[in-house]
Amino acid sequence: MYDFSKMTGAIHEWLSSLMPSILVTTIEWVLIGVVFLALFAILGLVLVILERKIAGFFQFRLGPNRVGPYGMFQTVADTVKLLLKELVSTNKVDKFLYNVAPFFVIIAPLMIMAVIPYGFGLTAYDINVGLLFVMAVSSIGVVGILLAGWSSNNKYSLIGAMRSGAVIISYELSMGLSALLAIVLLAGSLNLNDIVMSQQAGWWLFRGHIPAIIAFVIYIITGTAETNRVPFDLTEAESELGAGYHAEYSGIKFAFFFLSEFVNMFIISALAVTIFLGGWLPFHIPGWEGFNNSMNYIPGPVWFFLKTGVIIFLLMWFRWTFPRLRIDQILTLEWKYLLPISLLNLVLMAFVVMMGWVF
Amino acid sequence: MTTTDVNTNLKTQEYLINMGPQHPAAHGVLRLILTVDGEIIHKVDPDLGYIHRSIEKMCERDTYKQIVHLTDRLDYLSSHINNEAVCLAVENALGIEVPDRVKYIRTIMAELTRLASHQLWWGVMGMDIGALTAFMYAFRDREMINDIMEETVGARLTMNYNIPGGLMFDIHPGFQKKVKDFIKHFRKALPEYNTLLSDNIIFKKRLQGIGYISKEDAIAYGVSGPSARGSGISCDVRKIHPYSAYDKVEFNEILIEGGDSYDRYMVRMKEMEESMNIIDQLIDNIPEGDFQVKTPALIKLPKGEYYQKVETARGELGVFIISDGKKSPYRFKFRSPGFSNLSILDKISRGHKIADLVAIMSSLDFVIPDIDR
Amino acid sequence: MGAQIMFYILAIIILVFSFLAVTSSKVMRATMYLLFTLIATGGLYFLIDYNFMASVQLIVYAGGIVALIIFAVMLTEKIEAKIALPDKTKMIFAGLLSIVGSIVTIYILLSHPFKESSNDIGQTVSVIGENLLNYGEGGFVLPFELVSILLLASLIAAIVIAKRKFDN
Amino acid sequence: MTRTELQSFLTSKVEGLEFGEETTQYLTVTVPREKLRDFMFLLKDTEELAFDYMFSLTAVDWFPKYLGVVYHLESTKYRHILVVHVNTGNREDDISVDTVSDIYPTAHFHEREAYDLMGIVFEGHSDLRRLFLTDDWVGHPLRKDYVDEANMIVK
Repeated sequence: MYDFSKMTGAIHEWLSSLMPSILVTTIEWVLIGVVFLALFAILGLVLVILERKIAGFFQFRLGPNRVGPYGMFQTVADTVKLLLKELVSTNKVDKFLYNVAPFFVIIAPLMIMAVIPYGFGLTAYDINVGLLFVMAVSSIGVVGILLAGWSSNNKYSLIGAMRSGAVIISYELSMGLSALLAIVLLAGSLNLNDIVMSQQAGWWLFRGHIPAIIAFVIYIITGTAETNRVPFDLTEAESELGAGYHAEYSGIKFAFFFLSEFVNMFIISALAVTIFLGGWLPFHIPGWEGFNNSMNYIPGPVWFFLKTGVIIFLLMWFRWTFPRLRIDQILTLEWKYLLPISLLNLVLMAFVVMMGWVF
Repeated sequence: MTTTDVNTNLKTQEYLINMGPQHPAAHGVLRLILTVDGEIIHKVDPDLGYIHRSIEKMCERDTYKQIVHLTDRLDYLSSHINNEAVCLAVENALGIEVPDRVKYIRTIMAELTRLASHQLWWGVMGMDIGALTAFMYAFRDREMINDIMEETVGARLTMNYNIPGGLMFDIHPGFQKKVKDFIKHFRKALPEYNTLLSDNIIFKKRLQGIGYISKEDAIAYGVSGPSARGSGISCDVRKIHPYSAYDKVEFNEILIEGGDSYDRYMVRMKEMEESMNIIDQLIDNIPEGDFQVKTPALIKLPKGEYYQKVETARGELGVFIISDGKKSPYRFKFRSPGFSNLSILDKISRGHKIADLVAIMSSLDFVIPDIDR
Repeated sequence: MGAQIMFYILAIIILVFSFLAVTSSKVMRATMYLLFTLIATGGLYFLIDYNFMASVQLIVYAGGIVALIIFAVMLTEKIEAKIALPDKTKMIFAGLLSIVGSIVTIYILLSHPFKESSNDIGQTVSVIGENLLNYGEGGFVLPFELVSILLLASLIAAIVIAKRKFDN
Repeated sequence: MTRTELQSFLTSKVEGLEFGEETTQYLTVTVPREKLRDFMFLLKDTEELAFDYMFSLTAVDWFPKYLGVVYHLESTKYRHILVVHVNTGNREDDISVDTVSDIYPTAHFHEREAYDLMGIVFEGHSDLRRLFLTDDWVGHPLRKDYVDEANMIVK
C-alpha cells in the first residue's frame, strides 16, 4: 500500500522550507480547496455524461453522440450553456433566501467530500467522528432545498420542498442511526479511515454477514431517498410538479442544484464503499495469495473509484427502471418498515458483535 | 395509510393550483384548476378550449369529402378510426356497400392504429408514474407501425386513408409481410412491457385502489372504451354494433370488474393482444377486389339525421350528421370519447393526492384535441 | 494565528446574525439568521477540535431544530406578513434588561478563573459512550435519562395535540 | 324492444309525443319542452326501457325558428337506441330548456358545451359557465347567424 501522506508530507516540508508557516497554511488551504473544487467539477461532468450514456443503454438509444468522440464533451457544452444563460427569477421572490439556497445545497456535499478517504493517507480532513460529521453536514442540505422551494413564490416548488424536507428528515434516521451505526458497532470507530483499515481482513459486508447485508440494503434504499432520485424523486417529479423545488431557477443557479444531485449520488456511493466495501482496499479472495498480491499493485484510489462506480451504476439502474412512489407510500416505507427493521438489525448486530460471530 | 383517514378536523387552508395549460402530465393543453388542501385534492375544475379549432363549425361549410380530412386532427392517435367513422356515416346515408377488401383493410388499419395508440399510452403512462424507460420501449415498437403506415399511406400519423366509398389507394405490395413481421415482433415485446411495468410492485401500489369508477357511475357519466371496460361494462362498439369486418372476426371483449386505475391499465394491455389476434385472422385473408367504389364528385346526403358509432382507442366515437340535402351538412357533431371520460375526472379524483391525479388522468388516456375539437 | 483569524470571523458572524435574527421583521428570514448563528457556533467547536460536539451541534440544531422551525413557520398563516414592532415601553424595558444581562455575563466571564484543559478528553466514541452511561465522576447518566424523559414527554404531547378534536 | 314496440310503449305512457319518419336510422321522438324532465325520468327509471346511457347531446340551431337539443340514449341492458328531440321557444329571446344533468351526469359537461357554443340556457343546471371560450366572449359561435369577420372563412 502506498502511503499518500508521504507525498503530501513532502509537499508540506518543501513549502515550509520556502516560506513562513502562516503562508504555508494559506497556500495549503487554497491548494486543497482548488483540488476539491476541481474534483467536484470533474465528478459533475463525468457523472452527467455517464448518466446519459447509461440511460441510452437502458432505452435502446445511443445517448449524446455529437460533441466530441462518443459525445464525451456534451456536458462541457451543457455547462457552458448553463453558465451563459440569463438568471431569471419570478416576481415577488424573497431575494436573499432565493439566492442563498443554491449555496446551501452545493456546500453540503463539498464539505462531506473532505472527510472521505480516497486512498491510504489521502483524506483532506481526517476527523475522529467522520461518520457523525457526514450526517451533520448532509442535514444542512435539506435547509437549502426547503428554502429554494419556499422562496421561489411558486406553489409547485413549495409542494416539492415540503415533500423533500419530509423525506430527507425521515430517511436520515434509518440511514444514520441504524444502517451506518451497525457497521460502527463492528468497526468500533466513527473515523472513516479507521473503518477502512478495520476491513483489511475482509469487507464488512461479508464479515458482518446477515445484519451487515440488511444494513447495506437499507443504506442503499435510504441513500437513494437522500439524493432524491428515482424511485424517490417525488421532490422534482416532472410529471406532477414540473421540476419541484428548483422550478424557478435558471442558469448557474439551476446548475448548482443539478450538480449537487450528482455529487450527492457520488457521496452516497463513496460512503457505501468506505463503510461496507472496504474503501480503497484492494479486492482479496482468502487463500489466493498470488491473486491477492497482484491486486495490491493497483493503487488505492483506483479501487475506490472503481467500487464507487459500481454503486453509482446501481443507483442509475434504479433510476431508469423504477416508477416513482407517492409521498405517503414513501413515508410509510420509512416509518413502518425500514426504521423498525433497521433498529432490530442494530440490536441483532450488537448481539453478533457481542458473541463474536464475525468472520 | 389510505387517503381517507386523514384527520379532517384539523383547520387548514385550501388553495388553488393551476395544473396546466402547460403541464407535463396534461399531454397537451388541458388546464385543471385544482382546489387542494396540502396535497389532497378537494375539487378538479377542467378549463378547456386551449386547442379548440371549431372543427364542427368548419364542417358546416365543407363538403363531405373534405370533412374526412378534418377528423384526423380530432384524436390524432386514432386518426384512421376517426376517418372511418365519417366515411361509414356517409356510406350508410347514401346506401353504398363497400367491397369486402375495403372492409378488411380498414379493420386491419384500425387495429394497427389502436395498437399504436395503446403503445403510446403505455409509454406515457410509465412516464407519468416516473418510469422514463417505458416511453422508449413503446416508441421502439410504435415506430414499426408508423413505418407500415408510411409505406402504404404516405403519412405516419394523420393518415387520411379513408374516403367515402373506400380507400384512397390500394395497400402496398409488402404490406402483409410487414404487418406479419410486426405482429411476430410485438408478441415478443409485449411480455417485456409487463416485466418492466405491469408486474412492478411500485407501479401496482401507485395504481391499485386509485380513481375507482363504479359500474353505475361509468354508465351515468358516459364513460366508454377501455376506461369503462375496466369497470366491467360491456361497451365495445365493435361487438355491439359491428361495422366494417368486425362481424367476421372472433375476438374477446376484455372486461375487468375492479374499476380502479390498474384495471383500466390491464384492459388496455390485454386489448393489445386482442388487436393482434384480429389482425392475425384478417391479414392472410384479404379478398381480391376493388379498393373503392365510385361515388359522385360532390356528395349530397338526403335530408335527415345520421349517426355512426365506432370504437376508437379511447372509446366510443360518435358522428352525428344532420343533413338538409345540400353539399355540406347542416350540423355536424362529434361525440368524442375523451370529452365524456373527462367529465368523471372530478368525481373520482377527490380525496386523492396530486400524484394520484396524474395517474388517474393517465389511466383515462386523454388526448386533448379530442376533447376540445 | 490562523485559528485566531477564524475565531474572529466566526465571532463576527455569530454577533451580526444573532442581532439580525431578533430584529428581522420576516419570520422566514429570522429563522435563516438563527441557522447561520447556530452553524457558526458549530464552527467554534470545530476550531477548538471538539469535533463530536460540533457535529452534534450541526445535527441537532442546524439539521433538526431549524428544519422543524422552518416547517412550523411554513404552517403559520401569516408567513408573508411583516411582524409589527412592539411598542416603545416594551422596547426600552427589553433593551435595559439585555444591557444588564450582558454586563453580568461579561463580569462573570472576566472574573471567572478559566483553566486550560487538553483537547483530547472524551474524543473517541468509546469514551463518550462510557461517560454517557456512567454515574460516577464525569458520568452523564442522569442528564442522559432526564433528556430521554423530556423527549418522551414531548412525543406524548405531540400525539395528544395531533389527536385533539378541533371544534370548528 | 324493437322499434315499433318502443314507439307504441311510449305513446301509451306520454301524450304529445311526435315521432319521426319510419325511414330514420333510429327511432326519433320530439318531446314538448315542459315534459322533457318527466320524459327523461320515465326513460331512465322504467324497467322495460332502462335508457341509462346518454351517449350524445347535440345542440342544433334550427334557423330561423328555434334552437334544439338532440339527446341520443341507449340502454346498456337491452341495447335499444332512442333519439329525443326537444326545441326551445323563439330563437331570439326564449332559449331555455330544462337540464337533464341530474338525471344523466354526463350531460353536465355536454350542456355546458351547448351553452357555450350555441347559447341554450339549461334551467336548473348547477354550474352553467362557458367551457371552451373565455368568460367575456360575445356571442355563440355555432349559431348559424354568428359573424366573426376576422377569424371565419366563409365559402
